[in-house]
Amino acid sequence: MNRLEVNLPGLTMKNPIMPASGCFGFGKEYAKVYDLSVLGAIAIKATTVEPRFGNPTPRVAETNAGMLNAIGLQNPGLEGVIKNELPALERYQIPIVANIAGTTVEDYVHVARELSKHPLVSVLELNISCPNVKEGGIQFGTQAKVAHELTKQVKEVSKKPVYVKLSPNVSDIVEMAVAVEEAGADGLSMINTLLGMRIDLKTRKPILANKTGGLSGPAVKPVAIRMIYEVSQKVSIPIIGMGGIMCAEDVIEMMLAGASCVAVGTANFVDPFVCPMIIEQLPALLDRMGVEKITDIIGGSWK
Amino acid sequence: MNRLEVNLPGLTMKNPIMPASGCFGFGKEYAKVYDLSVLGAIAIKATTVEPRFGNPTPRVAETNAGMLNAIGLQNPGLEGVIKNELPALERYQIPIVANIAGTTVEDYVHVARELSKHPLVSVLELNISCPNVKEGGIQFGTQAKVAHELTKQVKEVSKKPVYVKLSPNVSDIVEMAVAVEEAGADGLSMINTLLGMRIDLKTRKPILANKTGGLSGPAVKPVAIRMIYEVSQKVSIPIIGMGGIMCAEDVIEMMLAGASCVAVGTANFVDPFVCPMIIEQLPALLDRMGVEKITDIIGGSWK
Amino acid sequence: MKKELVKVVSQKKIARDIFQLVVKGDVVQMMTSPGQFVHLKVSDGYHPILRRPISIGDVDLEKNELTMLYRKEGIGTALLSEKKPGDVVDLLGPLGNGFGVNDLKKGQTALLVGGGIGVPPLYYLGKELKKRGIRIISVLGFQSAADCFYEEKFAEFSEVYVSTVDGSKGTKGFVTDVILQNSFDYDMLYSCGPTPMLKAIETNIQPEKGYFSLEERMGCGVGACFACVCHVKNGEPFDYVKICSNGPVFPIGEVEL
Amino acid sequence: MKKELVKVVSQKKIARDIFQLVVKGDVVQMMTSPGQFVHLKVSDGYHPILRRPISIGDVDLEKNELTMLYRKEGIGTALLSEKKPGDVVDLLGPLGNGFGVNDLKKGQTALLVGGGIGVPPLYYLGKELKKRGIRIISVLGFQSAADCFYEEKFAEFSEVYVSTVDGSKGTKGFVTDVILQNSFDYDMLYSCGPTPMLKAIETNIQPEKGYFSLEERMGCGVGACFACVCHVKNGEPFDYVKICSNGPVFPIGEVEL
Ligand SMILES: Cc1cc2nc3c(=O)[nH]c(=O)nc-3n(C[C@H](O)[C@H](O)[C@H](O)COP(=O)(O)OP(=O)(O)OC[C@H]3O[C@@H](n4cnc5c(N)ncnc54)[C@H](O)[C@@H]3O)c2cc1C
Ligand SMILES: Cc1cc2nc3c(=O)[nH]c(=O)nc-3n(C[C@H](O)[C@H](O)[C@H](O)COP(=O)(O)OP(=O)(O)OC[C@H]3O[C@@H](n4cnc5c(N)ncnc54)[C@H](O)[C@@H]3O)c2cc1C
Ligand SMILES: Cc1cc2nc3c(=O)[nH]c(=O)nc-3n(C[C@H](O)[C@H](O)[C@H](O)COP(=O)(O)O)c2cc1C
Ligand SMILES: Cc1cc2nc3c(=O)[nH]c(=O)nc-3n(C[C@H](O)[C@H](O)[C@H](O)COP(=O)(O)O)c2cc1C
Ligand code: FES
Ligand code: FES
Repeated sequence: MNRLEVNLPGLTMKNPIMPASGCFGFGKEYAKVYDLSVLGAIAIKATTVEPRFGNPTPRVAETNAGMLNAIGLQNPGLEGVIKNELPALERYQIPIVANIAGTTVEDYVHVARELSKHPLVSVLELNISCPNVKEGGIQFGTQAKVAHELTKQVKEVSKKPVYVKLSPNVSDIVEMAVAVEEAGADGLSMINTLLGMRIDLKTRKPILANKTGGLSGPAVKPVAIRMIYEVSQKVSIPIIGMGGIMCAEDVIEMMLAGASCVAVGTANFVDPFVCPMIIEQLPALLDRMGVEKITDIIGGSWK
Repeated sequence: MNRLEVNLPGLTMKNPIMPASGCFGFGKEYAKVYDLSVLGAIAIKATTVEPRFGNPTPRVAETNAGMLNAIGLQNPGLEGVIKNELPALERYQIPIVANIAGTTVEDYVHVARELSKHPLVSVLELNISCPNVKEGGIQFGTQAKVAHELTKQVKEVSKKPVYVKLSPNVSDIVEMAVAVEEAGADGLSMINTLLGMRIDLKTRKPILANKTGGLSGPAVKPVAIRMIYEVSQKVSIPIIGMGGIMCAEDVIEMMLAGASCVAVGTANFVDPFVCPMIIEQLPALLDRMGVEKITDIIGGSWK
Repeated sequence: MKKELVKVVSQKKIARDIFQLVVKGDVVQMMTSPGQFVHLKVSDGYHPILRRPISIGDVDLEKNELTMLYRKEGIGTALLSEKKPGDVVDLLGPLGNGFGVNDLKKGQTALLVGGGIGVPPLYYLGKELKKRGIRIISVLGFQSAADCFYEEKFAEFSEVYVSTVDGSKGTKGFVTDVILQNSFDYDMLYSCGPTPMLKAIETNIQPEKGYFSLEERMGCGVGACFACVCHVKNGEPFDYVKICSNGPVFPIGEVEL
Repeated sequence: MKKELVKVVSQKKIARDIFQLVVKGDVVQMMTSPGQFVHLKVSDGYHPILRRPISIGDVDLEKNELTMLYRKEGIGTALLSEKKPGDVVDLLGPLGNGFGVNDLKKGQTALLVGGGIGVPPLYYLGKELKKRGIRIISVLGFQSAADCFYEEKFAEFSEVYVSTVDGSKGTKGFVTDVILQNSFDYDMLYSCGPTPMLKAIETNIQPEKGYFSLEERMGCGVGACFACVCHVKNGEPFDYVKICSNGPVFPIGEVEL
């Protein structure tokens, strides 16, 4: 028996650890650092229809126990991802979570249809924190109806299970989660980054060229835990938990809150070996807690 | 000329520093630590109609660069505050910000009417993060219409300027701010705490007896800065900024974002002398920045 | 109360996870009431962000030295245990109200009951009571022999009884077992330890007079944040005391455990 | 690339806010390409959370020692400046691609142009070029005399010219003034310094061949986060290079400054 194994729709993972989308590129950089086949899965950087350069630099800033980023979805576009990025991941024989983004429903549908056909893509992860240009810049991720509709349309074309990645910048996260579950989502990813800003005292201007950015890292973990705790009690689809995971203890805390597996983002920048390190440490931690299989603790804080 | 002086409706402050509501009791504890008359103002703990015990303990938990609290609005009630708490503050000759809370509109209106009559109360600060019992537990602070209506009714009875303290747990902070400005608010306080949770690995349960709590401290500062930056450009009433202020540099950053003065919360627990220390350090910092009057930097990041 | 950067004089492990830390500073002159505590900032940064309450274990007013005894529990006490002689620690204190040391007359008997890391404040208390000519019996409870500490120090001023849960030292069982078995004669009971122990004392021993010292997670430590309240016996539902500023020591029977 | 806890050998202030830090570790064996950098974790906790990119200033492969030169700028470098001999530093490296040291033939001339804290990587480069029999001219620009460092070290292998903005040492003005005034004869220009300086070189000096080393705020330092990109000259609008993994050194004319 593999006590770390977790099974989610479309994701058979030998352990509950995957790098988070946008924090691991398309894998090839970290592939030079360690053997990626130890990972439970990999979530690759958001893919859009066309190649994008993203925002001007500076694109990162630091905060207390966290960081802000405003990369702006830089990526080589659907074609580039399929041609140049995905093939290199085959050798690791682990599930691939393809994060997709867009500015119109049509964008999402197109990328979803194409990427979900790819044999190496295990599931789609819908990044709904992007502004919907057609609806006047409101975010797909902050209005339940809009998120519901988007999910439904993506589900209709996707050959693979669809996870919706929720934005924490909402008044009612449960409402959002229920709306996308009702639209047919197979799972949830939460949380994406919190909107934040830092101002430089010398220049007196925002540090990020984009002004605002997404806050990630340990600072946001309590918000992630709270949201996962609330949502996991109200939906019956599994949650990929993320937000500030730095060590094995954080993984357990998030799974106790209700996540079925986790994604590690910012921590990769602090320590490129963090994912294999956590995977290695988990069994001893389970022993100390007297837990046999890691799946036994999912939602343990409220079950 | 006093280069630290700031003037807001109802608040003539010799410097822009006040302790934040709930983090300074009714002043008497810190009065033993230093002379409160050095402060720009004091925001006292939320007052409700009746005395309240609040939530069961534990009521605080720690997070990376932050803390969670679930005090539950413990306070001696309107009568108790007027009789036993306010009189002791007279001797300091500084403005008093009376934070008020309730679970129905009637509660707020009653406390507002009575407290605003008190000669020592300079302004009211409406804490709208409490659940509205009548409307089924939704928060006054997460629905623009509800917040608008509450503000309007409080304004009708208040003899003093009314500041509305916004919750950051919303999809659209600008919408909330504009809604209360249109209802006649004289100013805004932002931000209240972010909803969060911590789970204890040993007990496998939430640390707080109340399960969720409000996140404060340096962890939330980037969220506060972002919201103040966005809101200050869209309203014409002043903002009392708060969220993670620990030092003089943080004060400047928040005022550059658009706050007209600031409140210091969690930092008091870390260092009871933090408010006088910041006040003392501000002039030298202004010198280094080549700023004459502190009011010159308000909104400097976007003006 | 004062805030001071006190200097570490010595740090010693004296039992399983139990450390004895001696610091030096002018603020020690104010620490004359056993049962009070200090609030320590153990890191330079904000992780952890809050101070840690630690009891005054012993005081040497001539040398300006404070002794603290603590258990390495979580991140805060782990960081504290890394402090070396010469390092400084940011100390706020003394805080709260201590035990009534003048309630007994010369020749009367005090029963000190300490559980685990509740033992420290009773040591300074015992020394002060001794000075006043009070006879002292000490009952110290631990998990097992490896966790025991300060037995010989308490022997300096009292008859000492030890209990361990696993029976590896002294009486097998709890402090209440020791007290019931020995049917001590005493005028006042002073106790500090985990709440279940205090509850057991209240229920099974029913002391007529005495003091309990309580613990709760704290924010400010000075009475301003309402983190550490507890209900008052026979009070209104909204009546309360703050453990940090009204306590941590309360007359037995005053607060709900 | 490797992650290693390297040991501080020495730390010395060598000019206003400029420190020279020598560390020792096996990873140094991998540092054979001047212009590469290392990524340092300067705190144990998460403030600051990100690593700090610092250039390889010099390498002693026999002693396994790496020399870094840095300016105390903000919180990260301030923490770094507190490290003492014997302390360890978490180092990730070497990262990125260095200068082409084999582009010149023996007897040809290299012009090294360094501005402020852009000087360090040129030192290791100069030493390596010297080994290959290249003639070297160095132009080092600083704010003022108090900020100058390593002039005498560069003199070990090159003709050195210094400029200061306030004229307190060497030529008054910028590195470009020195170059224009002296109309040096050189085959290759190697430069590292603030972007405005590189731009001025590109515009006013228009070197035919050479390398620029660029800086940008970084996240991962290994090419995974897309924090440090810049546009490519004459490329599509979405074409880019990453400064951390494709750079930090680029052939002049390849990227948009
Ligand atoms: C008045 C008073 C006196 C005390 N005296 C001593 C003493 O002399 N020796 C000693 O070893 N311990 C004492 N304690 C308990 C001590 O404060 C905690 O063990 C310590 O705070 C744990 O911190 P940590 O970071 O190691 O543990 P963590 O579990 O990481 O702490 C997390 C948070 O919980 C709080 N916390 C955890 N346990 C307790 C507790 N039992 N009581 C209050 N807060 C807690 C911490 O302060 C911190 O805010 C005392 C507590 C109080 C209230
Ligand atoms: C490839 C490369 C090599 C470098 N080599 C050196 C060197 O040898 N010596 C030296 O003194 N400095 C060097 N720098 C600049 C150095 O990284 C920054 O001065 C340092 O990160 C500032 O950190 P801080 O915490 O002191 O400043 P802060 O201003 O507090 O830093 C805040 C954030 O901004 C980033 N940052 C600030 N300035 C820069 C900058 N100029 N370039 C990139 N990121 C920055 C920091 O890494 C951090 O994430 C190099 C930068 C790069 C990209
Ligand atoms: C630099 C950076 C880039 C990111 N890019 C993406 C992205 O392309 N798509 C996405 O859904 N999330 C993206 N995220 C969000 C992360 O996947 C993750 O949800 C978030 O960072 C919280 O996890 P963490 O605290 O472990 O970093 C990005 C985060 C960072 C820091
Ligand atoms: C222990 C505690 C109690 C609080 N009580 C109140 C309150 O009664 N009313 C209120 O409006 N805000 C209350 N707050 C919120 C603070 O006033 C402030 O908005 C928030 O803590 C952010 O500032 P900080 O990061 O400086 O603490 C409380 C915060 C804390 C930490
Ligand atoms: S800890 Fe703040 S009131 Fe007791
Ligand atoms: S710093 Fe992450 S890609 Fe360059």
